[in-house]
Amino acid sequence: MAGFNKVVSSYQEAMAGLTDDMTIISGGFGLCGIPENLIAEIKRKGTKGLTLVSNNCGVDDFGLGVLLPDRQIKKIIASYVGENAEFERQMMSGELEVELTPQGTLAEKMRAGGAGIPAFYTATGVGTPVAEGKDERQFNGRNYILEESITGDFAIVKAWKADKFGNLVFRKTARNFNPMAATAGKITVVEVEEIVEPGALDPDQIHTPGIYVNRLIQGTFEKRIEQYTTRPAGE
Amino acid sequence: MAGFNKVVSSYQEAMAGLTDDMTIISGGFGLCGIPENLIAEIKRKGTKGLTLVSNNCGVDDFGLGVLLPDRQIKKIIASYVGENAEFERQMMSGELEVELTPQGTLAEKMRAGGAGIPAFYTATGVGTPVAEGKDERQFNGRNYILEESITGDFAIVKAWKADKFGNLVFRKTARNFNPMAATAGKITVVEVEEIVEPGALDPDQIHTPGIYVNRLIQGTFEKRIEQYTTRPAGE
Amino acid sequence: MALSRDQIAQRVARELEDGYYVNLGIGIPTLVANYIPADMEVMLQSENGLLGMGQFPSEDEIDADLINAGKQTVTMATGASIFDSAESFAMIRGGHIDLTVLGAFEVDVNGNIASYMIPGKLIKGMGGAMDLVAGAENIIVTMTHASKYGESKLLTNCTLPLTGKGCIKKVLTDLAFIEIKNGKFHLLEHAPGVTVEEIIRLTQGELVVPENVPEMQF
Amino acid sequence: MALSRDQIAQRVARELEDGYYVNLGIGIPTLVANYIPADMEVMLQSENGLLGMGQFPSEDEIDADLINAGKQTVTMATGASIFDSAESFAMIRGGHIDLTVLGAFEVDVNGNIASYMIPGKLIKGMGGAMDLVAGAENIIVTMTHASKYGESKLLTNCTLPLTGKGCIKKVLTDLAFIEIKNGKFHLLEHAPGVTVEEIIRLTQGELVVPENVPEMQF
Repeated sequence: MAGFNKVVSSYQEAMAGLTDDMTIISGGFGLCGIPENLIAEIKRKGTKGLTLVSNNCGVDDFGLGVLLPDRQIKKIIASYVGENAEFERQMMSGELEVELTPQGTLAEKMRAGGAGIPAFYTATGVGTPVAEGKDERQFNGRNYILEESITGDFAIVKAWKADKFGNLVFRKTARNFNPMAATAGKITVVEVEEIVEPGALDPDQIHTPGIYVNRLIQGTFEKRIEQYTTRPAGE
Repeated sequence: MAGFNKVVSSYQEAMAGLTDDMTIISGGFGLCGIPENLIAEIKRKGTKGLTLVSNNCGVDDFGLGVLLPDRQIKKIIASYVGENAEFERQMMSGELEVELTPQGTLAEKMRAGGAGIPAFYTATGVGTPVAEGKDERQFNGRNYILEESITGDFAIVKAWKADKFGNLVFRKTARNFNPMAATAGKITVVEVEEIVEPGALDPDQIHTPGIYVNRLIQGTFEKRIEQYTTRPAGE
Repeated sequence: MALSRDQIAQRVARELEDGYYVNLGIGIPTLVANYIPADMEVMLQSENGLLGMGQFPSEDEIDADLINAGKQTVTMATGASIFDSAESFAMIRGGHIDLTVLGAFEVDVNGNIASYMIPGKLIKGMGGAMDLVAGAENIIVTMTHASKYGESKLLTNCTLPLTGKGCIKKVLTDLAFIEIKNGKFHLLEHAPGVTVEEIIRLTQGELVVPENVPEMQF
Repeated sequence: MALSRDQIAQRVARELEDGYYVNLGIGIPTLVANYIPADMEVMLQSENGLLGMGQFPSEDEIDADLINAGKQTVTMATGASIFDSAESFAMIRGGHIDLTVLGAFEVDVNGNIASYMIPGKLIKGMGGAMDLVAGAENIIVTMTHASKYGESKLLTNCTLPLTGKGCIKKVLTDLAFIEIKNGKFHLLEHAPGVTVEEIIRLTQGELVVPENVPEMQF
């Protein structure tokens, strides 16, 4: 009897059921708080024709960028991309479809997807290329466009700690898109640095309740830093 | 120089600027997590013609119910009401306007108000009296109605702890509507059980960032229990 | 003989599955918690912001900051989590709850439900019920089959203001377990000691009765 | 003489007020943080989920889990809070930020701004810029007044795809501080050593020049 124990024993098991042409929603901002090992498993599996929903697409050899060389990504919905050469090449040649979405709209689309809200109005993007083809409407004298929510066949999430029931705690700005992604996957897979027993986390301090989590695995993480900035010693 | 210190020294100061015919959004569920003393101050002030947005309207002598005898409330937007005789009397006689709103829609309306989202679609209420006069639209073959957001001239909130910058932590189910209310007031006033120095709260564990809070006051609370239910000893 | 409130709850509990997240409404649905099989883990959601509702508190555990959606003092189960009302209804509206059990005044053959208002008489509001019926895939309505005056509550068309439209597929009454599909009621089980004839007599909406109607098991 | 990047930042900093919550974009806006007056408290928001951004870390404070929106390692100031991206943009979209400073390629007399895309050349995306310009009441755009080829960036109509429509009221360039209202640019201040004639020459959109144009103070 499994009860609420969401822990799986391998990355293969974690991503089981992922097939070609599925949609995956990923947490992470830049290389911070990305589900490194779940991405690596998708690369290993060689799944193709994927639609990725993620704020960014990693760099050439890390993050979602590793799915580019084997042309695993068909389309990406993101707010800021092109931090790697192969991405630019595939985008410019038309091999990779890119749907640029404002960062806040992207976050809200994921949240709405998980929350059963099919669409919402926002002022973001009014009068810009983002508004093309979208309903526009006034509220209190201001124009807003209608944005539809996003859900995925899978969501891949990186958290800091979890209990076995899948209750999640994130650490610092590695939280970013992860909580919304967690709510928006038909199957939500989470990798964490530490798994604790149920009851070990303060119920008041859980960022993502376990109800959103289907599979949980403990991993080790490289946590690559994109912009290594320091202040001079003694300042 | 005040900087980010939101602490005020009296309840009069906390509710200064509240005038007749304003809209107030209140946190709380039943009598749990209600801003007891801020409500008492509104009673003391005698402000009239108020529109209240709150999940419930208290009981005869506690919670928002105390604003009924002096006819301070013109209209209430709530999901569940009538737990007190005076409320029923005023509603039935037409002295009090009541806009019944599904609980989840109410919570989302407050959140949307604070988040700059003027309206969202929900399946809640389709085909019911709640849908009357509202836009209806299909997404993926299902019908949804358009619900508009709510903001208030004031929001009144009860939290457990706060630092002086107004970063808030709630306790157990006294959280309920308070975080959304906090985001949706032009002036958000918060009363808490304990005020600590900035830096004393873990930044990862703050439920409501101080940016939403305008005024902060420490109070003492009765915390009345509505349904006192226990299990037999030894069970 | 018609089922007691506890027997209704007991039968509903047989629909539970291990690992289910469940929202139980006020009244009979609340009693379902007493019949969760011992070899099964079920987590109760309370829409005021608690996942993992525990039993009622002992006198010295009472905490005014910890109540359920019925405003009763409760405790937390191991592995519980607390969240705000917007998150709670994101969970509900987003279809993350595996089973919702709630009461009703009336249901009809099209899966409509009326449960929150009797015009001119009871106008307390819908609370979270409209969100629950709109958000859940799997809902069981519990109610008495007919009023004490013998008026059926299983109708061709609901007469009271609706809580939700076309969202109910299963009804458990004191007389029968009924499925709603293709615009008809379908009799699945009869309560022990209750005849199929009595169920037919007290069901106003069209009722499909198979040749063999099994007796309810507990 | 045209202002340096640091001087632009320094002038922007004079628009700060005590108790302001501020979002600073990448590039020149980031430098504004270096010129916050010592007698003033200002809290910096980073849209990846941090309110209360501190200085860069020392070598031994570096934390891969703590970056800003420019993906640089940072620290937290006292009283900081962390939240997810949806909450971060709720804050931005809901108008809770007191001042937003960001760069641009072009602005025009109607307050339109183009800052995220040069078709066929630079297609990296808008990041949070569209949300920031749509959500903020008080925005200062910082940029050079003209390209290195002398082409004005203050136009009658933006030529590049817009980031936002009708949302910019203040522009601080290396030559001037300019207000946008009623479909015109209005010259508020000139940079030290920069003549009003030069500003007029390098401003393509209609520019209203008052009789006395004060020199910028730092």
